[in-house]
Amino acid sequence: MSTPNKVSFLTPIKNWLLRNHIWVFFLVVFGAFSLASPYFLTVNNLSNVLTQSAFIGILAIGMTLVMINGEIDLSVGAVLALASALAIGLQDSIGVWPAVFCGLLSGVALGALNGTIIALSGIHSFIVTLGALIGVRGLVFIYTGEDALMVSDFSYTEYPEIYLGPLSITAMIFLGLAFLFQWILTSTRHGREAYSVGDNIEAAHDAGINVKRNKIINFTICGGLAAVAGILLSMRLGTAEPNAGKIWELWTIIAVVLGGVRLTGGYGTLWMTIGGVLTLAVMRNGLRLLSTPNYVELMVMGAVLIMALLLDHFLSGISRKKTS
Amino acid sequence: MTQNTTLLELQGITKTFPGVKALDNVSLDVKQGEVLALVGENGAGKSTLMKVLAGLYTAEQGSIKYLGKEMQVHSPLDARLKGILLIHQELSLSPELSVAENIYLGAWPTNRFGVLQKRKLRKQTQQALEALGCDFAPDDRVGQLSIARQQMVEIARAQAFNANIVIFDEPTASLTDNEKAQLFETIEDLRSRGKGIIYISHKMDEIFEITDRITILRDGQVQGTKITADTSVDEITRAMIGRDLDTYFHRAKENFGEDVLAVDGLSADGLFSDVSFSVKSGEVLGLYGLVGAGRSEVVETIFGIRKAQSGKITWKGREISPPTPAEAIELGIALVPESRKEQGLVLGMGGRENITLPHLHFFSTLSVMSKEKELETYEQFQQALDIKTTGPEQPVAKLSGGNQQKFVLAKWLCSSPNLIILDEPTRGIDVGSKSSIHELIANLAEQGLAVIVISSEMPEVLGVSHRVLAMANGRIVGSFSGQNQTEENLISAVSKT
Amino acid sequence: QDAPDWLGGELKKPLAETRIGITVLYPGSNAYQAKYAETAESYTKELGIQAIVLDPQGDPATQFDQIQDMSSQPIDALVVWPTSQNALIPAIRQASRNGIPVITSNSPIGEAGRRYIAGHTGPDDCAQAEQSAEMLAESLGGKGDIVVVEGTPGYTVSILRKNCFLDKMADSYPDINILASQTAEWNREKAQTVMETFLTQFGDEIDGVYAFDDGMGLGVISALQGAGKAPGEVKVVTCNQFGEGWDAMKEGWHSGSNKQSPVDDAILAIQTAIKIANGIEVPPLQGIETPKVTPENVDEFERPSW
Amino acid sequence: MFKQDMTALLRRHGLLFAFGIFLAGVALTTDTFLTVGNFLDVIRQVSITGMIAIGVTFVVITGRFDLSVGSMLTFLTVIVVDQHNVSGPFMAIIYVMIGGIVIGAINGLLIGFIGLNALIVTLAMLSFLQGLTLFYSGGANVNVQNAQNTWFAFFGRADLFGIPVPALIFILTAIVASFVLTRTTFGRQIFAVGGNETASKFSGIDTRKTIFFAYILSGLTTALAAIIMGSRVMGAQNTIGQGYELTVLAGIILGGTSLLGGSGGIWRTILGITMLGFIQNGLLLLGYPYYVQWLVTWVVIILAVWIDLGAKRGKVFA
Ligand SMILES: Nc1ncnc2c1ncn2[C@@H]1O[C@H](COP(=O)(O)OP(=O)(O)OP(=O)(O)O)[C@@H](O)[C@H]1O
Ligand SMILES: Nc1ncnc2c1ncn2[C@@H]1O[C@H](COP(=O)(O)OP(=O)(O)OP(=O)(O)O)[C@@H](O)[C@H]1O
Ligand SMILES: O[C@@H]1[C@@H](O)[C@@H](O)OC[C@@H]1O
Ligand SMILES: [Mg+2]
Ligand SMILES: [Mg+2]
Repeated sequence: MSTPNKVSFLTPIKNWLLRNHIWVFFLVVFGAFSLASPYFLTVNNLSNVLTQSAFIGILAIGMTLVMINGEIDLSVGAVLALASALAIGLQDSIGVWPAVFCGLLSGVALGALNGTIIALSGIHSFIVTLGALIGVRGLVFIYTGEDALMVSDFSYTEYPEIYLGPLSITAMIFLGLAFLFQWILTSTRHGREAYSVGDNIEAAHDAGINVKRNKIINFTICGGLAAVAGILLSMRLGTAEPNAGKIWELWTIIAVVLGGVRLTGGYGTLWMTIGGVLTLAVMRNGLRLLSTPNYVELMVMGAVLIMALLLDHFLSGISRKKTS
Repeated sequence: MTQNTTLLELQGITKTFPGVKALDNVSLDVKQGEVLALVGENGAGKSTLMKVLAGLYTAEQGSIKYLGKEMQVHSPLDARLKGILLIHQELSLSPELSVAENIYLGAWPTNRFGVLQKRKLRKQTQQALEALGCDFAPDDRVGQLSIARQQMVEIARAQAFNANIVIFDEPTASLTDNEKAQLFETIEDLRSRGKGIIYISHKMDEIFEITDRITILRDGQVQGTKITADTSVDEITRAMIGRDLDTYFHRAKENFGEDVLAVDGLSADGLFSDVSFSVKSGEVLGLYGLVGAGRSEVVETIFGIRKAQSGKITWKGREISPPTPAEAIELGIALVPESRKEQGLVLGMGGRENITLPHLHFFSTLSVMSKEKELETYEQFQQALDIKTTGPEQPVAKLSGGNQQKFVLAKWLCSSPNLIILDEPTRGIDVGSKSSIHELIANLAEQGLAVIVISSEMPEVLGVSHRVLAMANGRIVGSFSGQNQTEENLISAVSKT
Repeated sequence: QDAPDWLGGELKKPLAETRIGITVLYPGSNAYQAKYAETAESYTKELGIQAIVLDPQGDPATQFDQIQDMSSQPIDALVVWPTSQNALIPAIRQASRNGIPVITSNSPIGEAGRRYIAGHTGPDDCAQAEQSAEMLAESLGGKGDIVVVEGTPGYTVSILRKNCFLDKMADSYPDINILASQTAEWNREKAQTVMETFLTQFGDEIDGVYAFDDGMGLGVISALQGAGKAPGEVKVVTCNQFGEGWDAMKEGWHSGSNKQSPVDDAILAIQTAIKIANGIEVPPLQGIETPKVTPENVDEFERPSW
Repeated sequence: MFKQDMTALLRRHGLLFAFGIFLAGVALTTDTFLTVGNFLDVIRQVSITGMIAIGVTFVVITGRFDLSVGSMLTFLTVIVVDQHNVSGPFMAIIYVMIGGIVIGAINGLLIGFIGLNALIVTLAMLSFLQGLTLFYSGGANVNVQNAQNTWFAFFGRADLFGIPVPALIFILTAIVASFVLTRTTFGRQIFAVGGNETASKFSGIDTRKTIFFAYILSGLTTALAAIIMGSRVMGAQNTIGQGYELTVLAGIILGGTSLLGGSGGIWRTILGITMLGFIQNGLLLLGYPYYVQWLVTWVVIILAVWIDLGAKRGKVFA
């Protein structure tokens, strides 16, 4: 056997940094805003940030699963809008919880549809879900007739105002789902299959793993989670906007990639994703507290994204070749 | 152990791909405790046959009998669970998963709810690794292991699944001699425990070293099965290619000119250091070493793919700064890289476009391409190298490995270079094509080119070169020519360090 | 510090210590909104109050976050130009429960939220739409076929400018026939595309156009010019005149609009917020003037700077 | 025998057939659809998306994305319109061309030379340019002040030989681009890089430079599109190009250019973009609200790509 791999005492630190650089980034951003704004480091504000991050956060959980598979889902924003429209629009005819259930079902069904088309046709998920991003938005507009739908009973909007200390129910659902799916990823057959499919799809197939089923399940979960986010949003706003969640898929992808999950598949954890989601949420909140004009916010977001990529690039020292 | 019980019997297997009858009524059998060699030219159908056996393909006709009973193989996992394990030509692992997860890929121990039993998985893996004497742990990430260790992970699957039939498809292509020896020990061990082994290789020395019988395939048909001890390399080769091979190696007539290339003290961090040598026109310089010795890196540096930290490169007496590939090509350097699929060809393009890729300016005026000129060159090389293809536009992805390799050669020959570097030019190539490549090397040198040949096959590098450099651990550890150019000297040189 | 004249009461604390949060619709989307945001910035600076001016980029969920973030700081009043009729009600409810007075500006929020706000300021969009109906009908002589270019659907201003226009037409001008109605989302380029399609579809049948604002009206005029129409051949009437619309009216392309000043709109909102911050009573609804502008009286108005 | 030929033909050109059926269907139900006027209208309307798509096709063939073109279109249109008033039409056009090239170069630098992920870099650029536009305009709309008498109107509003100038520019650009892509060494390099980047490097192609120039082309055609847009509208909002990146991609995909790189072509892109244009136009003429076209686009894209893939694999449904 050839010589064992060289190990220096720096290696574990470097490895940890490689996998968790987002948390270093998070701490820097967090520290900077704590110094810059007197209102940032307050329980009230941090509690708000966590709640605000939950929507992109829940979308990001599903996106992470799909990306570990080596795929992408661009339709999450539109699916969120449809679920939110159904959850509100159906309340008058079938009641609150059945309506919520229908909203959830719509996400699950669209996710399953995406996954099935991708698995059966072999068309790249970027294309299939780009189509869905456009088409599902069309469905939303047809269903809502272009208008925002409003709950008739505003007590619906009181649900998300349940708090456990500083934690809102929305934030708890986000964190709970993140822990649940992290456990599924590391400790169940489905989770390990997901990595193996994204990592080396031929090997997975040859090992008898049902690659198609694994992808369909992950897309279904992703759609379902998008619906969960949509329902929570409908409770928050009491209204379903036909344009809700527009370009949120981009924010979601940004958060996930910021966390270090690879678009090429096989690599990433929800721990990284949470890091990305929170960093993004803290940045947006902090910039608002500082009353930054929106153009600065947009420019800073762009710059930070590039910086995160550069950091990842130079830390790992390998040039990521093409993806997608 | 009884040597005579038939373990596996394939009968009348037929498999067609669109336009190709890959397997035509193939029958063979494997006995307990024997190693059966499967040989044949590139594209003869060896891999296809094994994929049928391993459940990756379904045959249109034929049957598989296992210990006398008819058996259906539904899927790769099904095959694995039934005790048939295929170790692929290209490794089939997930680099991000652990050793344990890879060995049991898709068959992890779980409870009723699909939750992994991690402790059980680790323990089972530990046992399998110990039985094979592996020096890595169940939790190591596979991507961090060397190629040879990764192959051991695949072999450990045989142990873990208690496979009765283990198929090796060209397993030694990227192994060092030491690793190869270890692999042979493992095979010996499997044999002594009554397993049946099918061994596919293009390397005759290996086949005669470890196999008991040899089944020969040609154009999807069985040409016969021979007892290894009763046959000869010549007989097998004849059966494989349907004619006699005249001489196995051609060495160019010695007619050296000036130094074409000289490198002096070339070093690159962690890859190689202080490499110095020179090559004359008309000379074939061999570069021998074990995998990982750094030979590819050295020639890639000369070609401008990598950057050296220090050292000097002299081209026809003039010192040049480490060039880019484009400049190297401009000077007249050609590099036939070691991996034709990754480095050599754009698989989606046809032969015409692949051949002209490095010299687009030859085939264009004011940047506008001339398809006529391209076709002319294509025709010329397609005929000269006897490349089997349906036309200039057929994507090279659809060709057999040997024909692909010929396109890579054509691509570099068409610009008439002064120096051609061939990195493992015959890897995965059948003996027939091999000898024509050897002949080509000799011809090139006789036409006055300087040639550098990298090969991990000792007979090849000794047979075609005028002079052989031995490399180990990134350094040149010996230079041999004439009387000294022997196997013993090369081995002792590379194993000293 | 002396209280400004318009305050109509005592300052409880100096203006420099007064903090007001403002979240506007989307300065990126049209001239009116941009001028409003600009005025909000400059006027608060002029007054010397501490102001946070935020842009939700048209997304109610983002505006929700903004209201939440501002309510978690010590703040004296919030001005909200709602991006959606109802989606901000829970956020405003939360703010008002935290004891922060909220006023809505330009565009009212839905019924269910009215009890959480301290007041509303802005134009009367219904009256504008009725004015437009009158101007269009008059310019057509009470008879003809028209097409309608709508604002962003679901948005209060769009709803009012649609329904009140349609009601007025149905009640008073039965001989005017509406051929088609499409949205262009307050967007000039989209309006041009919509109008081009209308022209292909109905050709010379179209006698008049109603666009919900002047930005879209200008897109319509571009399309008419592109189709080789002469000025006034097709009557164009809009709500809320912009600077270029004023020019177009003088050139004869434009038959009616109304003056609605984003400067007045923003200043009224900010003054009202400061009044409330100082505990001064304000009426629940305060309007800004929106007189008709027609080719006859256009010279009486200054060219809008937005 | 005949049946076999037909199915083979259908497979290969299934998309065109389906499109033909759609056109015929609309033509039968409305009488305005099949008129020269409407046809020219559609070509004019797609000329902006089409111009951008031409540049982006180069990028896509190298196996990469450009999602920044929508924001870039907004930014450059705002610049061209505003600078028209400040520096005159000629300089405005020069500035915008330089702008497009510089933005393309930054994308190309980060993606080609440093090797960062194209999806994310161009997303970041999308966000950055949105900010830059708002910064430049202060959120306000910009308008050409003397819209009625500037030669700048030529690009978006004029007709030449009875054909709208934007359509002419579009077709001309397509011809040049197609020539560059299929007949020149640069075009060959683009295909090689998308087909196999490593092998291209080993063939002496400067892959980084090739990618870099592909992004510059994408910036350049977007700049041309911005000139047409500015001239057509004679004004610009800060949202004017929103969503164009997706329409452009949808058109490219519909045309059958693979997102994996290494294959595709300009005429395919034009076909895809024009189809989208006719679908939109046809549905509007049939009186459907604009968003129904989104639903149709979804179905059409999936079916088109599915049939196309099936045809390549020799069967329609996998
Ligand atoms: N998936 C496939 N689709 C179409 N043709 C195939 C496929 N796989 C193999 N073939 C064809 O079948 C024939 C047998 O190929 P196979 O890979 O079995 O050869 P081999 O004997 O293993 O060759 P080598 O020594 O080069 O590995 C070849 O002509 C090959 O082109
Ligand atoms: N023991 C090893 N551990 C890790 N990586 C290895 C090892 N051996 C080889 N490799 C990898 O395989 C590649 C091939 O090795 P290299 O090119 O240096 O060897 P070489 O002398 O050219 O041998 P050959 O070309 O015959 O494989 C190296 O770049 C290295 O990344
Ligand atoms: O006229 C409208 C204005 O009042 C505001 O609501 O924004 C959109 C329109 O420009
Ligand atoms: Mg093989
Ligand atoms: Mg090598």
